[in-house]
Amino acid sequence: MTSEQKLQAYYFLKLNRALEERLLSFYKQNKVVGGLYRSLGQEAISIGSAMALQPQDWVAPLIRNVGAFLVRGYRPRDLFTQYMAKATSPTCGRDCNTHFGDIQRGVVAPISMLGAMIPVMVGVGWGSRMQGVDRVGLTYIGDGGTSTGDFHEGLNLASVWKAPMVLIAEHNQFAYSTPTSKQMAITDLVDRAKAYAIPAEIVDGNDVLAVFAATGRALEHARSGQGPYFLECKTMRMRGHAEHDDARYVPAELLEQWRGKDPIERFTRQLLDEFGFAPEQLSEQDERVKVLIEEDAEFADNSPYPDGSGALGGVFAS
Amino acid sequence: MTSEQKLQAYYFLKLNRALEERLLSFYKQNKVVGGLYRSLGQEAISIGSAMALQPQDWVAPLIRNVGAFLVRGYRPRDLFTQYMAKATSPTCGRDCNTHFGDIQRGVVAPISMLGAMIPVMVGVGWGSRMQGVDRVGLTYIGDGGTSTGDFHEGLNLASVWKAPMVLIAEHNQFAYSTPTSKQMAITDLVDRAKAYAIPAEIVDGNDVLAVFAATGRALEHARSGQGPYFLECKTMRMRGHAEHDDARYVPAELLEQWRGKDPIERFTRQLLDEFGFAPEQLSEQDERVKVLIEEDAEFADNSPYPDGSGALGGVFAS
Amino acid sequence: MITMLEAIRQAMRDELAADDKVVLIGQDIAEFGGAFKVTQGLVDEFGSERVVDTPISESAMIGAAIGAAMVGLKPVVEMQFIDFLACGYNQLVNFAGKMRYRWGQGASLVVRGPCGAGVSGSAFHSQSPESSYLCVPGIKVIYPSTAEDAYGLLRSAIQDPDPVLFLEHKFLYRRIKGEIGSKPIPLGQAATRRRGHGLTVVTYGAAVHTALEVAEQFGDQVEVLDLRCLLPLDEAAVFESVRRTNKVVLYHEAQKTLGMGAELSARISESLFEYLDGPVTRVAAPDSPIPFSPNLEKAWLPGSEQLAQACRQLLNY
Amino acid sequence: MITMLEAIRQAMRDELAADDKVVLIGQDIAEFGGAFKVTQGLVDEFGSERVVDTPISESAMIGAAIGAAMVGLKPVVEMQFIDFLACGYNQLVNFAGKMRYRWGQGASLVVRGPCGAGVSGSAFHSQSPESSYLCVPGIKVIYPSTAEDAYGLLRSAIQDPDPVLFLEHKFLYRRIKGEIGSKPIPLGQAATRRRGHGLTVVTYGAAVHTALEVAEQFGDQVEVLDLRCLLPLDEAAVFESVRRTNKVVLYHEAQKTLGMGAELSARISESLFEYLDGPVTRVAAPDSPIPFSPNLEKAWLPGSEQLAQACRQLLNY
Ligand SMILES: Cc1ncc(C[n+]2csc(CCOP(=O)(O)OP(=O)(O)O)c2C)c(N)n1
Ligand SMILES: Cc1ncc(C[n+]2csc(CCOP(=O)(O)OP(=O)(O)O)c2C)c(N)n1
Ligand SMILES: [Mg+2]
Ligand SMILES: [Mg+2]
Repeated sequence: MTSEQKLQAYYFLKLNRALEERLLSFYKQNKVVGGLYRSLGQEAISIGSAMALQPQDWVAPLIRNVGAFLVRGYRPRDLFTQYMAKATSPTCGRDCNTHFGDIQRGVVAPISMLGAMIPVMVGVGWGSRMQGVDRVGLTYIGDGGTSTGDFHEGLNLASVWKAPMVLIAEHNQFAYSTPTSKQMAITDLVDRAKAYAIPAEIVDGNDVLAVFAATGRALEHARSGQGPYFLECKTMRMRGHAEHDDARYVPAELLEQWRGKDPIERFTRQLLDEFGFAPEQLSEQDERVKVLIEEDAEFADNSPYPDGSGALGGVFAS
Repeated sequence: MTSEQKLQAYYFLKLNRALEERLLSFYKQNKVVGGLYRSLGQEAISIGSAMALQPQDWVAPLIRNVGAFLVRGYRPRDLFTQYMAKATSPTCGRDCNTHFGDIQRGVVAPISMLGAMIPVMVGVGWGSRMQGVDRVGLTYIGDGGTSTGDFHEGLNLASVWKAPMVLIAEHNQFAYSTPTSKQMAITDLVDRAKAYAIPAEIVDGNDVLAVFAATGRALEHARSGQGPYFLECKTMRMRGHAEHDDARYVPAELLEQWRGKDPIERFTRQLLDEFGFAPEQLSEQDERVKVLIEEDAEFADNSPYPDGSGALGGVFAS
Repeated sequence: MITMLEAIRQAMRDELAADDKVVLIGQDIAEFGGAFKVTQGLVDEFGSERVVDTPISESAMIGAAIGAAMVGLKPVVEMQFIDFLACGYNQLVNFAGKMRYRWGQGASLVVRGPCGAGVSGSAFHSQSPESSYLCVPGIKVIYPSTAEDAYGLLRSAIQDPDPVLFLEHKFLYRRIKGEIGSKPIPLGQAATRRRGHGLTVVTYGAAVHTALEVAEQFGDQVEVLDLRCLLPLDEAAVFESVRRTNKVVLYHEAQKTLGMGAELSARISESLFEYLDGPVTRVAAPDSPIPFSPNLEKAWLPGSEQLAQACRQLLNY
Repeated sequence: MITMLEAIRQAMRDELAADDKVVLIGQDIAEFGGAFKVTQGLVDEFGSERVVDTPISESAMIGAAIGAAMVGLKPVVEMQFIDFLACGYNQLVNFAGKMRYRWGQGASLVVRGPCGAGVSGSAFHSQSPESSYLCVPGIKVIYPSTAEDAYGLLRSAIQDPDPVLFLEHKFLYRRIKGEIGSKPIPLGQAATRRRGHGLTVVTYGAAVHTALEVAEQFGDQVEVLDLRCLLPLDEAAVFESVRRTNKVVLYHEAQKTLGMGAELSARISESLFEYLDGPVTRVAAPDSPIPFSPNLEKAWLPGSEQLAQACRQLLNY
């Protein structure tokens, strides 16, 4: 990362976290419709990986990949209004939380069924190459999501077609309440990639620089025609599955252990101690974050709900 | 294998092949309804593996596992009548070819969707253990079938549940017209098993003794509570996908190369040269085969077709 | 008085206690008690051998349940949301549903889970999937509207020798309370929830409650028949009622096209042509995904106003 | 005169030639030409970049087609048998079908393949899956009965901006011949195959041919309307005909319960109540898997005798 990128990464990390903290207050005020899903402790993965994308690349974020939306140019208001079911949301209130996207921006809206994005992003990469377009498709999967049939079919197809596609597996130790040990008999998700001869790396998911660098390598590999690439980002889900889940099934020591590895604190220390940024440079970014969050929170809060007439139509083009 | 078992294996191998040869004449006489799927060159896999089962174990044969039915006590007539759509078939004409089974005999009828048997046999093994019953579930999959979502979900579940289950992958180089190289980016199916930490072995699928021994080890492993086991039997499909397929996509040299490895010729030579059986001992078995095939062929040929009234009812128990 | 959710749990508890072949299979259903806490506490009572967590593998869950059923267990599979059953569609429809017809061996298993809209679950946590499983052979479909029925019908479903899809409207889980019995309720019997002589509203699931509300407005005009089971279907009860009232509104939350209403309408037309004093009328959801935002969802849902208008129109016909 | 199979191939050939965004995806469809040889030769004409083999992964095939559609391709996915689409059910129904409504982006793709019974394919190579995809929103369903329609409708399907399921009755592949046009036929227009004034048989797919045979027996009594497209549905044509004949038989090969006949019956009842001179009648397959042995299959199939009897009965009503 250049210095500029480092500041940018810092900005996005803080924006991601501030956004979710603001969402949390909305949630407590009963202004969030449905559950609130946090990426607390995992922000470096979405931001490091999305920052490695080229403009022409595409990404399909899942529910904890708020950061990828931000890097791709979406504003906090887009997430606020989605979560708050407002008429001004990217889906005009038709769908929830991170279920939005835009072909123009190369962002694919996920469906809830885990694993389903993988074959779709294989098609995005493969279909682009068919048309002579240099484009890699990036998507994410949780440890739990690797147990789905679509994970297997998608990666196998990607490997056979040598599709320019990168899959980032966020190994955050839990799938809802299910620890990885009850989800699979292996301990490293990279072992899944052996079934497809897809090159795979384990990455420290709490290190935004490591994620950025690894994703860069992965994208390069995919872009060069050598086929898909698999990254396992080790991390920890620092909240419940959603805010309504108190996650008492998570051992306290495990949480404690990971609390010391917070990706934002860590990167902040690095910026100051290792890379010689001045505290003011960071607080400048903090200020930008604060202003934007407040502006967008207000926008969302003041936005109207859609009226019922928006419910109908639009299933088919004509 | 004991001497007795060796003779038995010889008998079943010859029975399997003779059965299909007889089916082929029926097919040429237009007496087979639908396609005829051969196991030519792969007989050692079904027979070696099924012979390793204990009586209480269960097996779910696929379309090329005619031999497993025979070892489990089904008669050639059962296959003849199934293929000929006769009223006397195990399904009374309701389903085709190897689509039959019987809980009493521990044989599960397959559905056509490849991969689907795997989770089901996981359930058979797991469900038996739940009830304190010592029973392993055995099933098969083709190289092509390993690309299905059910293969992945089933094996992953088996590994997490440590289900007493054995999967035999018949790597016969083709899935219909698709060579393994267009089906997957790996060359050995055992690499698939790494995704689940399931112990796996490559076996010479044209060596009935090797298959028997390996399946024995696999069943023992599963039976002892250590979970599933995966065997890759390398072999070659020596005919088209079905008899209507002339398989011109198969390189002639490949076929030529494998013709020298015929599992029955090879085992016959072993029996005579290595294990000291007398030619008469084998011709005695050949005679048994001949008599049974003729008796059952006649039975099937003379059997009536079901009349239409058999089409209705039986969807639910009541 | 217990909630429908508790009634469902009690049915499983009683079946687990009565028959050691009954096992529960699902994601996060053991210690965690399930996403909706339906199975809460059952692992403590019956052990982790009988209340079993699974990976996120709907197809393998159904497949394994089929295999377990073959060896004599009676598996009850929870879908975290019934929408995810779409990922196990092949196993349920092609394996479980066709087994008995093909080779005489059935699979005694239940797939159950929360369905239905009204809680801003959006497109993938709100679907009413009954049509998808009724338009293929071999799957029984149960859809209770009361705590009592949820209890009694689930017990019957678990004891049933064939595959049963048991649909639990999530909107009712904690909103509906009732006394439950202690016995199974036989499958295939509709219940008249309100008597009327002007027309019959045939409905099921959460829609029953809306129908009863609406019926109130019409004095003794509107009869409300709760199907309770969609397959086996109590056609006789539907026909008996329509023969008396001569008019019928078919009311459900699922998509209108090829919904249960279509099938009932066709059967009524075929059998009761001469009894009908007005067009068989459907009130059901539009043929679109389910929107998220409350106003949109409300507009999407076939609500009391729509039903009342259909009743009014038909009564005046 | 070419067969329906050749017409389907020609439609793909013409679309491949006209639009370089069109690609074919399927198992064994390239060099091998597909299990039924529908795509034979196309790989030689258009190259292995545009006629692409896949592993046995129906879900990934549909998923990849969705992704490819998003980046501007127009994928045509062959199912070796349409029954195997059950393994890709979630991708088609939940991803492709709901995209446009949810976030405004549709997937222009076709899933096509052989369906239907009559060739002793047994339970997993004979199904008529239309109901499974009509009872959820977002999937268009086309079901041609002639070579000409197969050609013209497939071209329209490929050009269509939304997901289309294109059903090819395997019994017709080589049994039906016809002249084909050179242009797409717009979706959503039924065709009157025979005029009559006593009743209308509404049908589609292979059943059209049986209906025409049966209609012959009744002189100028029986009108035969071929839907051609099930969604978009030409409701106007159905209504127009029934308004004239006042009686209708709904005839299809798919399971009766929640079949297309149920939906049509409901719509006719709702809209044409006062025009009906006899009960709306369905002739369709029993609610069971499809048996293998020819006699059984014949008894299972809703055949000409059943249809003739239904017509007789209704004409005499
Ligand atoms: C096919 C499918 N089954 C079940 C669910 C319900 N579900 C939503 S999130 C979740 C846990 C996901 O765990 P993981 O993949 O590890 O992602 P994480 O939440 O840890 O980021 C489950 C089971 C789903 N979304 N899709
Ligand atoms: C899910 C699914 N998709 C497609 C098919 C059609 N089909 C039947 S056999 C076959 C090839 C199978 O190849 P493989 O698994 O290698 O087994 P083999 O025939 O070589 O024994 C295919 C594609 C199927 N049966 N199931
Ligand atoms: Mg996780
Ligand atoms: Mg093979």
